[in-house]
Amino acid sequence: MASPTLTSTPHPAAEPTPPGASRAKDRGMDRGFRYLSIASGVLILLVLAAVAAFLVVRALPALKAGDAISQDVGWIGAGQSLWTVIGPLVFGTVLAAIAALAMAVPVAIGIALFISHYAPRRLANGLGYLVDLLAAIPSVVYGLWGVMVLAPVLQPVWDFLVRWLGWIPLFAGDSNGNASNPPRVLLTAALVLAVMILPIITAVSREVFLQTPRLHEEAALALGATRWELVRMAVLPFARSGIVSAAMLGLGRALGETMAVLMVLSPGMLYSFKLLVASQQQTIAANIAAKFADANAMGVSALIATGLALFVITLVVNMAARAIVARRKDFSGAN
Amino acid sequence: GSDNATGGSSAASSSGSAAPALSGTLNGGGSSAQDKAQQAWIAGFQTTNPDATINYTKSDSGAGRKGLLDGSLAFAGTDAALDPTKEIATSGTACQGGKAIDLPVYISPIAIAFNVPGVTELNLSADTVAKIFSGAVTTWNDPAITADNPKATLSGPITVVYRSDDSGTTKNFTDYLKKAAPSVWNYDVTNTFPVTKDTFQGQNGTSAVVQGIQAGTGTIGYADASAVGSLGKVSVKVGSAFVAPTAAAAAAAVDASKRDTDGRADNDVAIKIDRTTTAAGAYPAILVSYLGVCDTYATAAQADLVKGYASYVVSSAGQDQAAKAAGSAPISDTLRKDVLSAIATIKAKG
Amino acid sequence: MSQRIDAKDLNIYYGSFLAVAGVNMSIAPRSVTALIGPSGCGKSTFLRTLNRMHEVIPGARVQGTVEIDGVDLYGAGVDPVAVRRQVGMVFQRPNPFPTMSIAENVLAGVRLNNKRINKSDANELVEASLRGANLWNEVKDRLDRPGSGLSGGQQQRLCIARAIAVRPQVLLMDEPCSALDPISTLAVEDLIAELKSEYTIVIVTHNMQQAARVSDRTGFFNLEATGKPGRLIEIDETATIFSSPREQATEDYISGRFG
Amino acid sequence: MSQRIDAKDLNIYYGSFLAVAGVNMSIAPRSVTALIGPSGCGKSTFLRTLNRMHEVIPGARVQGTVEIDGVDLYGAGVDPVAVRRQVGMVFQRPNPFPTMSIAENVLAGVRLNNKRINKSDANELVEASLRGANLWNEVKDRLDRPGSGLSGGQQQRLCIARAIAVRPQVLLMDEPCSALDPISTLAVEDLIAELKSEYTIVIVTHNMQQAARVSDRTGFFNLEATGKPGRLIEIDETATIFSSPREQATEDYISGRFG
Amino acid sequence: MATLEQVPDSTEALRRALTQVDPARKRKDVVMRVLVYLAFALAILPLVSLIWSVLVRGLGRFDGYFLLHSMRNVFGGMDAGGAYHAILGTVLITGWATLISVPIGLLVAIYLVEYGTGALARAVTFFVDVMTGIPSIVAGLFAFSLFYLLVGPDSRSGIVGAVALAVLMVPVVIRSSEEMLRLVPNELREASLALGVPKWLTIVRVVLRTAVAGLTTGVMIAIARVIGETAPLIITVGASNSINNNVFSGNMMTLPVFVYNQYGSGLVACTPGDASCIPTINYDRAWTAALTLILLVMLLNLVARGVSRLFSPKTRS
Ligand SMILES: Nc1ncnc2c1ncn2[C@@H]1O[C@H](COP(=O)(O)OP(=O)(O)OP(=O)(O)O)[C@@H](O)[C@H]1O
Ligand SMILES: Nc1ncnc2c1ncn2[C@@H]1O[C@H](COP(=O)(O)OP(=O)(O)OP(=O)(O)O)[C@@H](O)[C@H]1O
Ligand SMILES: [Mg+2]
Ligand SMILES: [Mg+2]
Repeated sequence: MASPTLTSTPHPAAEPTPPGASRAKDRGMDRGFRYLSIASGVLILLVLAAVAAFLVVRALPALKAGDAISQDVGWIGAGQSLWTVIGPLVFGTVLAAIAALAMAVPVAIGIALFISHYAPRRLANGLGYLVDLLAAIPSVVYGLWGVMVLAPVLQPVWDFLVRWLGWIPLFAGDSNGNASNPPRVLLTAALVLAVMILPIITAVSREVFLQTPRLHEEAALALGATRWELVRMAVLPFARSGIVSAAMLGLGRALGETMAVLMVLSPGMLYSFKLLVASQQQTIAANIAAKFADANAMGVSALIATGLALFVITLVVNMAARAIVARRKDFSGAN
Repeated sequence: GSDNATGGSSAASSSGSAAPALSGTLNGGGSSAQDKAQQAWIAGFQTTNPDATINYTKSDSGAGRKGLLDGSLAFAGTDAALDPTKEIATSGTACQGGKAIDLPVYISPIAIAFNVPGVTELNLSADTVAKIFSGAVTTWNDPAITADNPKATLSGPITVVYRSDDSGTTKNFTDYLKKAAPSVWNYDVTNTFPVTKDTFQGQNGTSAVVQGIQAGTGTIGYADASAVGSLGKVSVKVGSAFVAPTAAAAAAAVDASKRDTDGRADNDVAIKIDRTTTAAGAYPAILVSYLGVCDTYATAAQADLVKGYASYVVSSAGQDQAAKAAGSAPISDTLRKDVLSAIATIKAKG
Repeated sequence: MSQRIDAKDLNIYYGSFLAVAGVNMSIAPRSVTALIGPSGCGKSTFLRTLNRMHEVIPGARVQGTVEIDGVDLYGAGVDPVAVRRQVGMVFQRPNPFPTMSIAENVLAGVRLNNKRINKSDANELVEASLRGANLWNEVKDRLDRPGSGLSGGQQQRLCIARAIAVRPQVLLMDEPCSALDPISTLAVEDLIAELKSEYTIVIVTHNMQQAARVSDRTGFFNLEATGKPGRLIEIDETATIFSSPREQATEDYISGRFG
Repeated sequence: MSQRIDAKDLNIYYGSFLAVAGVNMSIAPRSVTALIGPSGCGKSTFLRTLNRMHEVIPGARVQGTVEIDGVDLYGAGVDPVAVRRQVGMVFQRPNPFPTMSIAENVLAGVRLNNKRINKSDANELVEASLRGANLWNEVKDRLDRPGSGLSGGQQQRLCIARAIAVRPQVLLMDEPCSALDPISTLAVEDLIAELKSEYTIVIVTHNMQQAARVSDRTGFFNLEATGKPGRLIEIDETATIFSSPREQATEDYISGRFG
Repeated sequence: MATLEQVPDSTEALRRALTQVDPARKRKDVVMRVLVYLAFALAILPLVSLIWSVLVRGLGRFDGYFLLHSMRNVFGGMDAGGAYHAILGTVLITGWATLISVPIGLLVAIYLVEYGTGALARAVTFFVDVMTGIPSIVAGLFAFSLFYLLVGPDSRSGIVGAVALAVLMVPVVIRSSEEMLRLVPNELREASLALGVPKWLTIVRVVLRTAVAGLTTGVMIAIARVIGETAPLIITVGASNSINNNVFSGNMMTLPVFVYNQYGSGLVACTPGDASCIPTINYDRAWTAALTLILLVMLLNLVARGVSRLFSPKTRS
């Protein structure tokens, strides 16, 4: 107990207001640290504003150019303006993303349920890790795999779809009545996208499923519910909004994905619902990557304008996703 | 890590050349058709000049010309000569008060490649090619095709694979179709392939086109002959014979063509390709690709580097290197003389 | 409607951890049995073995037998899903399904087996169950409102209504009042007294006064030290346990010397 | 080492919610004061105002004065950091720093403040504090092992050692035994009895037997209804409170009629 | 009430009631179980196929030579060339992106968890979420435009790419750090504050120290998220065949762009009989580089796990 720092404890009466230099320094550090962290928070807002501002500024020339733009930008046809090409691009982007979502969501829910409520606990962690691994694979590798391994496998499947389900507009064939060969079609790209967004949807829904209050699960079980009835009674209703937001997050990812689409899809600029015919649609992100290298000043401006459109779309989707689920309460409450 | 990937030693390979080795970095870019040849030239040039680094960013001709004109590239690879009024006239800023010039360095046939099971040889007339690529002929057993290929068993729908990005290859190919099959081909000559049909597939870049042709069945498309690999190549009707896209046939077509002098300076070497030639053994669907350079550079070092590199590219050693790597046709000695004298005019500012 | 329960030589494990050891207990039909003991002694664990809810926890298992009217719940061929219909359960914290209305909550268990229960039967059942849980008068005007809008005590009685709607033989309650205010607690205690005439009831409580108030018999669980298994120290008439327990530990516990 | 504490007209708010109202209390030096009352009546809230830990919660604030030997803790220029060095605190759940060894945990109050302390002083301080917390013999061979490896009761005593290592004037304890088993509880209760000779101790407990065992004086908090503020109903000698309280509410509470 | 099943009135009836569940319910349970298992199998299929393809096609060239040599002077079908320059570029650019984003991200997380209240904190939280959704190509465009204004048209360099990646990384770092900081029990903060430790020291010495394992994992996750980005790097960094270790000037190669470029180079036209020429060399290199990239990501994962194990507080007994 002979420590000098401790024995120097001042007399009680004087103590609660010790003026010492070190206290003043501590207070200064306290304030400095606080301001530093607040400044970082503000910086984030500024960065986001800057992203939007730069995009708008660089997009303005193309937006103002009207149909004169087609003289400068090769991929905009004569007499067309930026607006006439943004339309099909937005259409293609949304169509690809929705097709991907439609394939990914049911499977992702299945996987998430498997991990959260069906697989033996010990297995579940490992399996969860395996699915997370899918998320860690770079998109360019997906592109490579999609175009060189997956596409050849899909050809007979797409042929089959056109043959038997061709009466559904989505699965209509080309004017020869076939699925395009090779299958560089939207559905192939969407399938690769679906595999890519699977992990994120799975991860979020798994998280939500695992958060189903034990109380509700036990209530269902105690009423004599089977595993599936438990899921339907307690898990799914509880997780509904979580699933929606997971899907929206996946949608956001799919909207912005570039390489896989660039490598897999044969592009076109049409408002076409044909998923199995090539050269019908193109996505904004892939179009930027494809056209950016050889764009002149106006071309870059036009591409940035499409990028702005993409930014706005993903913004809306993500905001919607966040709005649907009120953010989880703080974990950290004490007492 | 090592930049010496080929295991060569710089001393050994520079022993032959008497000229002092150059140094510095040169950024070029553009035509993807030239890419394979450029890689070969860069390798050869860097071996003799180990302190020099040449970067060639493959994108497309438009990007190369754009880069040259906005000063971000020191040289461009372009499949079409610079436009005298639109481009050369505005090159003053980027070229330090001088102007941009064209140097033809790479002559290559554009192969019309196909992938039809069991068929290795295909003969087509220019009209038939134009019909296929305009969508007028949609099946392989169309009489227009079978007439020229009595022995082949052809059937099934045709999938046309084209370049979806802006490309000099497309421009040369559509130029060929317009001039050689004027009655069938009604489209303008453009960098962007003009026909869209739901049996056509656009692909982004030369190799994607080739990949697309290869991955499908009943496909046909056009690409620089150097890139098509083992795919079947169409022999086109010239005069009364069918000519395959070989280097020699391409050289013959260039020999049959004249220089383009419209509004161009003497040191601007452009070629007006004669697509309708009937010279024996000439393959007119060719692409003449240029090195776009400035005739004035900011520093002597840069000017020397450009001159050194361009000279190496057109030298017979360089042309052989390219022929080996990319299957291109070496330029003729007459043309080489013109190009070398154009290169000699490149200088530093001031 | 009510059955006799016999637990014999029951050992209850979480994985390799023996949580409760050697329980022998007989519970008479139409009676209320209270289980008391310090925290962690295994009251909840034991209770959950009576309707095989214990198995829901990964790695949890049971040795020994639990018989209801002579049928071993853990015997071959017995389906846990069916067991839980016969032995209902009410939990510490009220847990109505938040996405369902009050009426739907009551019918939740019935709907599982009988999808197409017709409307008037359903209404009858809802009313009967809610009356049984002493809740009918308070909620009859808002049967289609969410169950989560009720007060804690009402929610707990709703959960009891839901449990008795499937007409179980036995009703298990794990500290049903510990999250409730005194008034709600009273309401539930009254309800237990009424239900006794129809069901066999086992209730876990940490409140000795409550045990004394509601139960016919009381069992005392204890554990020697953390890590050791909990044991049933003694079980007897409630009056006996609180006035003259046989064991010293019981006396120490009820006189507040620990826990 | 110990001080007198006077709370005067203390109103405690969470934002605009008045959690505790009008507390007047005097605490003698070198005594143990126990605070009891039903859940949510504001015992913890009041305790935390005694070392300005209350302020840590966003929006929380205080009206009135708390004086330690006549110095108002909430007076102008008083640094909360300095206050907390004078008034130590032990929490409901033992919370040793998981990244530190036992010895480091004891020294945390010194070390975290970036104070230099030489090795032998440090060793002395560790031993003295652990002896003070009745823990020395149990852990002296493993001072460099993680503190989280100890049993709950040992962890709690480690936290007490950590608190007394900075030599506070007053020691506040918020239900220090509620997460402990009976044996650990006893050890901590014994410790409190010893510490009393050096420190002024205020302890919150939900266990009335414990209050009766350890404290000299007992204060009873209550609240009329949820949403209303908690109030100090009465404070008196412990013996008096448990034998003949002045207020009916107190009597109801200690006889187990609610809570 | 007539619709309810019979009340068992004997042991036999009870036994029946305890052993029989409505077969329709049983069937449905089984069907759903099969579907759920199937969904999982369906997800594992592409993963296995992908890993298998990459291994089978990439292992052939995966050796020391490939890892330690660049592509300088390599052309045509030459059996030469490696990805050293691309690995270096990826490491440098991601490293810089990390250097930029981690301090900012960590400070913002600290702000949100320890200080944030009111409108600013809500705005930051919301816009961080929004930022998570920025498409990578848009981030690339942003960095490109920014440096275009600052440096001019010839702005391509590693640092531009690093800025683009940092824009993508920051929200991930914030999210995961925030989560990790919130996991630090308030009890520890209070324990420290109650000892008279000022808040900033509490944050630095207790909160960050306790969370350090989780924080590292979060950073690794963020790195893994951007290390495979291709499109923004094509726009901002370009490509090169030679080693360039200066992120502030000149094109650089990165592994994903290397994969894409090699794929884009396509088949080589070899003169028949030329044994030194490999027609598929470009695809081979693409697959090997893809394998390298995946291994790099897995390595990061392993490092993260190791670090997390090393630093994680010893859990309560
Ligand atoms: N899910 C579980 N996994 C492992 N051990 C458990 C689990 N649940 C409880 N235990 C252990 O089993 C023992 C008995 O716990 P149980 O919850 O049955 O006690 P209890 O008497 O109900 O206590 P309380 O009064 O606190 O509810 C304890 O040691 C506990 O730690
Ligand atoms: N962080 C907080 N924010 C807002 N209100 C709070 C907070 N903490 C406690 N309260 C409220 O203040 C009142 C008093 O709570 P406090 O925790 O002091 O009660 P307590 O007597 O300690 O109860 P217990 O015995 O359960 O610990 C309660 O109404 C509670 O809801
Ligand atoms: Mg319990
Ligand atoms: Mg409290």
